[in-house]
Amino acid sequence: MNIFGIVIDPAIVNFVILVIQCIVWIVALLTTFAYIQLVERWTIAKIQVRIGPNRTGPRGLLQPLADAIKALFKEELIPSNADKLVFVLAPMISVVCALMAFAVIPVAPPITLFGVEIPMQIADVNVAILYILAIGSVSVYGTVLAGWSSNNKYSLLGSLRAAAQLISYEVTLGLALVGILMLTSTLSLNGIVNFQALNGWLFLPQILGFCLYIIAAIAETNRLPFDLPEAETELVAGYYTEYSSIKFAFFFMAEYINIITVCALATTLFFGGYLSPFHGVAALSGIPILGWDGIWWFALKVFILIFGFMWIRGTFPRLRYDQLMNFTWKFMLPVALLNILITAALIIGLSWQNGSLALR
Amino acid sequence: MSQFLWLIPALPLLGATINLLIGRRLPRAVSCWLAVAAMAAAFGAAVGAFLELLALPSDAQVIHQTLYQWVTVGKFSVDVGFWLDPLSAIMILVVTLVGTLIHIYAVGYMEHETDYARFFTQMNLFAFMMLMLVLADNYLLMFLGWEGVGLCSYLLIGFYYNRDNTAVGTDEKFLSPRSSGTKAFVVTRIGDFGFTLGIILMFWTFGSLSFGEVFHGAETMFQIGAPIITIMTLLMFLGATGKSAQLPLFVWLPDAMAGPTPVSALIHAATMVTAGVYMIGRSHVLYELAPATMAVVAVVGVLTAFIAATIALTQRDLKRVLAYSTVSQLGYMMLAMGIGAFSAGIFHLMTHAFFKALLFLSAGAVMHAMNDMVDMRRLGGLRKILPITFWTFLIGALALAGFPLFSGFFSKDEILSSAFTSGNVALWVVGVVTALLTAFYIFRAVSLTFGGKPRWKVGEVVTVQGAVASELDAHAAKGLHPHEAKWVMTLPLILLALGALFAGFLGMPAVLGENRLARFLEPVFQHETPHVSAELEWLLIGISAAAALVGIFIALRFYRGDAKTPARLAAYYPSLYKLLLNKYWIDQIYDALIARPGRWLANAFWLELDGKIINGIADGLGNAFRGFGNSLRSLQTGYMRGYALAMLIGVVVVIALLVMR
Amino acid sequence: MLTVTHFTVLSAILFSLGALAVLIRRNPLIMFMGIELMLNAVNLAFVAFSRFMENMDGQVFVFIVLTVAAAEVAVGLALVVAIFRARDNVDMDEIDLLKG
Amino acid sequence: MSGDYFPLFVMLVVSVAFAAIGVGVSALLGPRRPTAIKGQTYESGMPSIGTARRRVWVRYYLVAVVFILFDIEIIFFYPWAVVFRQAPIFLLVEMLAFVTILLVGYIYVWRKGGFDWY
Amino acid sequence: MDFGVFTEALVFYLFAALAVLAALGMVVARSPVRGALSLALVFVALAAMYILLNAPFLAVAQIMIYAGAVLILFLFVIMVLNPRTDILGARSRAQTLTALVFAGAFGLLMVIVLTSGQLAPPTGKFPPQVVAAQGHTEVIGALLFTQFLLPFEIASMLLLIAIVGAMVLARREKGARKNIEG
Repeated sequence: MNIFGIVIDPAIVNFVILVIQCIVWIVALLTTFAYIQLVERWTIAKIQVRIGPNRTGPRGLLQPLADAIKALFKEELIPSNADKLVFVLAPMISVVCALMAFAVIPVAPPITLFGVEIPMQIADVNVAILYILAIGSVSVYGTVLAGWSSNNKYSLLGSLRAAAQLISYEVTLGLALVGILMLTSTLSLNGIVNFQALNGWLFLPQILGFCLYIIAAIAETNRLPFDLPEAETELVAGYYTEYSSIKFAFFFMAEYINIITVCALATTLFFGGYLSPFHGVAALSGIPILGWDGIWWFALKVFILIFGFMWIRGTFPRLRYDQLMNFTWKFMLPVALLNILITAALIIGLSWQNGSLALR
Repeated sequence: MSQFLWLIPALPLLGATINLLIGRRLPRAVSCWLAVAAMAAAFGAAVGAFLELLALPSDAQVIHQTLYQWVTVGKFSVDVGFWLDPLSAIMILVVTLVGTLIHIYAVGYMEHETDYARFFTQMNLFAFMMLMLVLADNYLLMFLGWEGVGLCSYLLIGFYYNRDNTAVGTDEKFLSPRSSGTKAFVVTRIGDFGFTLGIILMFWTFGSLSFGEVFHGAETMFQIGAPIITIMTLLMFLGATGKSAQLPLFVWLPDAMAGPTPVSALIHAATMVTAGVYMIGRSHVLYELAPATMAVVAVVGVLTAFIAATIALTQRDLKRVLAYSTVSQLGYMMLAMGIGAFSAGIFHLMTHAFFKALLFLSAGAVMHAMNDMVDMRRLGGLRKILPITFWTFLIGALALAGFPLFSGFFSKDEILSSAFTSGNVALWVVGVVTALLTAFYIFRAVSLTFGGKPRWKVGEVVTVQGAVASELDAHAAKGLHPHEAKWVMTLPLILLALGALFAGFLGMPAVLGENRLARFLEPVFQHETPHVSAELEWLLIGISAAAALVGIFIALRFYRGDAKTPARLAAYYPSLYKLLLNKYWIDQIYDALIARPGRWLANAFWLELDGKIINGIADGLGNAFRGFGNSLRSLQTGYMRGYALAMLIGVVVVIALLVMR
Repeated sequence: MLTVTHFTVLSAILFSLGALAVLIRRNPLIMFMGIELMLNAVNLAFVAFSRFMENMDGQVFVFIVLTVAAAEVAVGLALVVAIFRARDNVDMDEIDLLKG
Repeated sequence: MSGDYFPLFVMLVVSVAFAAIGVGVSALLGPRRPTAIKGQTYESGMPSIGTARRRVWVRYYLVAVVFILFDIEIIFFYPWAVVFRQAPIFLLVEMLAFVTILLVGYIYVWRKGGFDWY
Repeated sequence: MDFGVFTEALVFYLFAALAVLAALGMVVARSPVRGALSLALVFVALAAMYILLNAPFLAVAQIMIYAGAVLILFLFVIMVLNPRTDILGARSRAQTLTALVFAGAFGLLMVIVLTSGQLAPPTGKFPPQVVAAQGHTEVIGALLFTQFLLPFEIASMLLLIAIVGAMVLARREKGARKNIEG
């Protein structure tokens, strides 16, 4: 490439684009986090018939900015008998995991900018679903270490509860997605979206899997009605009782980015990802909105799902911890296996009908 | 289908596994019928395999399936493989069919038993082992099944391990189930020791244990009468005397009656005890090369038949009469093997499986009705109360007695006529006398059990000697209210009765029809039936029939009503009566001759030889080494790290040496 | 170009470090981690050989090792938990049950 | 092929940098006046007794064990699922055998009260 | 200079250094939690190695199982037990020294062996391009469920035994709860 007469190796250009892309992604996620969080406060306020943030900026629109500034400037408190290194590392692990998980989600088909084709996902890897699960399992560290390093009994219990809950629901989460893979035969998210482009959304054939996924996702993100680890009436504030300033903000950030990620993943897996709902309808195809209609459709679907999360938070009461654990181990797990069996039967039935049943 | 030969043993194994793992948690009905279903499925598979075998041309009637290589040590290699030829086909059909019926029966028989899962696990496991035994394509796998059935037999004889006595309402002393199981195990172990030696010798001689290679080697390498073959076959026959309860090792079988009756029927009458006969039939190539062994087999067989029959004359326990009759009939089969009439022996094995299982199960139905009472002196008059049981028992008895046209008649007659035509008139004479005795004792049992007037009262509480009434279970405490059993028990009886009635027509003598069974078995035994003139054949048939009829007649005369003849006879020949009643004192003789010296010897070894001499040497050596050991003790710290470090040092040294080289 | 030696040498180093952790640490949990490290080092060698031999057997083997490691950790740590609850002790140098 | 994963590496570096900068900036900007009281842990306003370095209920360990085993199951399920359409019946039977055996353990844990959180 | 080769080497050395340093950190960590954290870093670095070796499925499996499950179990055990003594080194100094010497010798020897050896020529059954085209997960799956079916089924047995063993070992008393609870 030739810029201002200097010849630059295209590999380096790609690298620079990549770095910029990563930064853009992080900034975008943070902004989304900030405003989703604001919208949630509004929504919950509406549900509970209160007003919600409305002072900072017009209608409270600058509230997130104020929160960010406050987080940066507050005094950090580290308990004197805490393991300081681990104490600082824990929120970093949480937030890095949250950011990393989103990296494989395709938010739109590749777009062309300044003559360079840019994929609208950081990495198109062919083990994407497993990758997200793996990152999810690593993010448990943030929780466990936060509670342990604080040297606070409430934190420890909160973190153990949270970790036990996370790993328990991770099993269901992992199993709930197997049905999708059986249908699409690929782990690549782009592959799954393309599959849906040809065969329609996977929401219908995988309705059971979707329900399991959403329940597990709510639990994985520690949202009501599964927010026991931070049940303030029982455990002060759970594993981040001792956290303050930016480190507290990191946990908060990680939580909301995780919500975005699980909703984005649900969109990709069950609702056709960035595809238009009218995909395949000739009359309606090709109505570009700013030429980037993929992003808008994606954002719309994700936001609808997130709004569902808020709604659930506003309406459901909290479970008891034993109910929570029983629910996943004794109910969700068998149902997830059942879902796999149903999907298998579906595939066998369909291929039998097509006469393409391969017997080995 | 031939690829699924393994299914035949695998199905009962599956049943056993399921019952073993979760049988206790399953409802009774599921657990029981699962076991039945496993057997029935095995029977179905066996029929399938049989039909496939039939479809093959008669000169190549062998299905051979190798599953995988089991053992490979140097030159020694053994496969897990199955071998289906007409002989094993007959065996699997008999085992699975009779086994299925007995399993069905057991569902009813064991319905008051809480430990049903253990029972059906062991029954299915037994069926698996038995099928391995008969389907094996080599001696080692056969030996696995052989030992496996022995184990199951031990377990099942001792099924009521917490009871001291199972013979209800009698004043006789019997071994407890525990001791009976141990006795069976130890006695058959003596035989198995011989069998093991035989197998080792076989491997040493032929370098292989698979049937094909051994038989081929025997046919090509040895002349008739080769001493090594004679020794080998004698050793293997020792195994057969243990498993098939022949002289001198038959003593365990009567005591094995301590197990539940379906076990007696399945293991100690129909299947396992015939393993020895099967083994000899399977090894007939070897046995035909050893005429001396054949003679031993024949003599042992006929003597066993005779002696067991005489003991059976005086026994009071219904199941023991049947047990001795089993020993006696096994003697007949051995006789057939010994005189080279292999297919006749297998024929008798098959008919015997039907009618003896039938007799045992009917006896079990009697016990079921009479709260486990088996002492015939206290039975009687059951004909009207248990009509189905009576008729089925009668059919079984007629078949056992050799009543013309019943199955036992044909098979026994074939053995006897073979004995006669093979030139051993002495064997034939003893055989005929035994046949008469057989007819007598079995009809004695029929009369005492079903005929006459009841020698018991309704509502009478019968107990094991010494037991207190409060120890009885609720059912037994209510006293005697005999009634016919449910259909699960009577249905197998009826089916087996049909078998006992008609199985004989498979092997009719030449003058009456055609011996289909012998022809079916011909590819295995290549046995030419000696041509006999029709007159002689008719004569022999007549003599057998007459022996049976005379025996039945005498028994019915003696025991009709409350005839005094038997008692008078017993009083007239007190010593003979005592001799028979006490089974020739064989148990006591064994105890005095073998068990007690053995114990003494063991004690001597333990206290004197081991305690003083060997320990003295060992202590001396030990003291010498202790000094040395003390110096090494610092290495043995007990800390894991030390050991791990030592390992690492060793690894480093070895790698270093390898790198230097 | 990366060659198989790059990876196997790394694997050897990690293996030695894992062995070292087993040998010099008294805390059984860290010793256990050392064992895990050794397993992982071997896995790395497996994958490296598999990749450069262009044969997948090694990778499937790693997969099985993964399972074995998980089972081993479950039972091994259960043992540690059981011992600790019985002895209230964390020092492997005081556990000499292997002593004859 | 490994090139596909390079962006993830870059993303990792960038997000770690972001987290580190966040912590660093906050540490620079925020005031820091530690006192003994501030250094205490917050336990609902009550003075803290002892440390949190105590043993906790072994049940947490059991949940983690069960989780490990099911995690392995998941990791076996994924390659299975992606090749499932190549030979559905064959693979279904294989997996049924696998899962059945695991379910025995699952039922064992259930029956032994491994999931009962009281 | 080929940028791809350069980045590969860069990533390799970066993660190799990370792995070795983290492993060292584990060996000398006083607190078991920090040890576990170091080990987690090693696992992540090894996952990167697997990606370099064209085995992405193994890489995520590595993170999921080792980092996400095995080490979490370690952390749970650390918290369940909360061991107090964080002593470094064996009780006997001589033993520690011997261990150091021989572990070093072992590493050195292995390096000598590995650098002097020659790898057999590739079989060519699964060259990287083929694996990439078919997808690593698919290749592993196809092999696992055909050629390696027996180990796969045995794995379930192993897991069953492990779960039963762990239950029996760890769960002795039912009622007694002298520890703090959650």
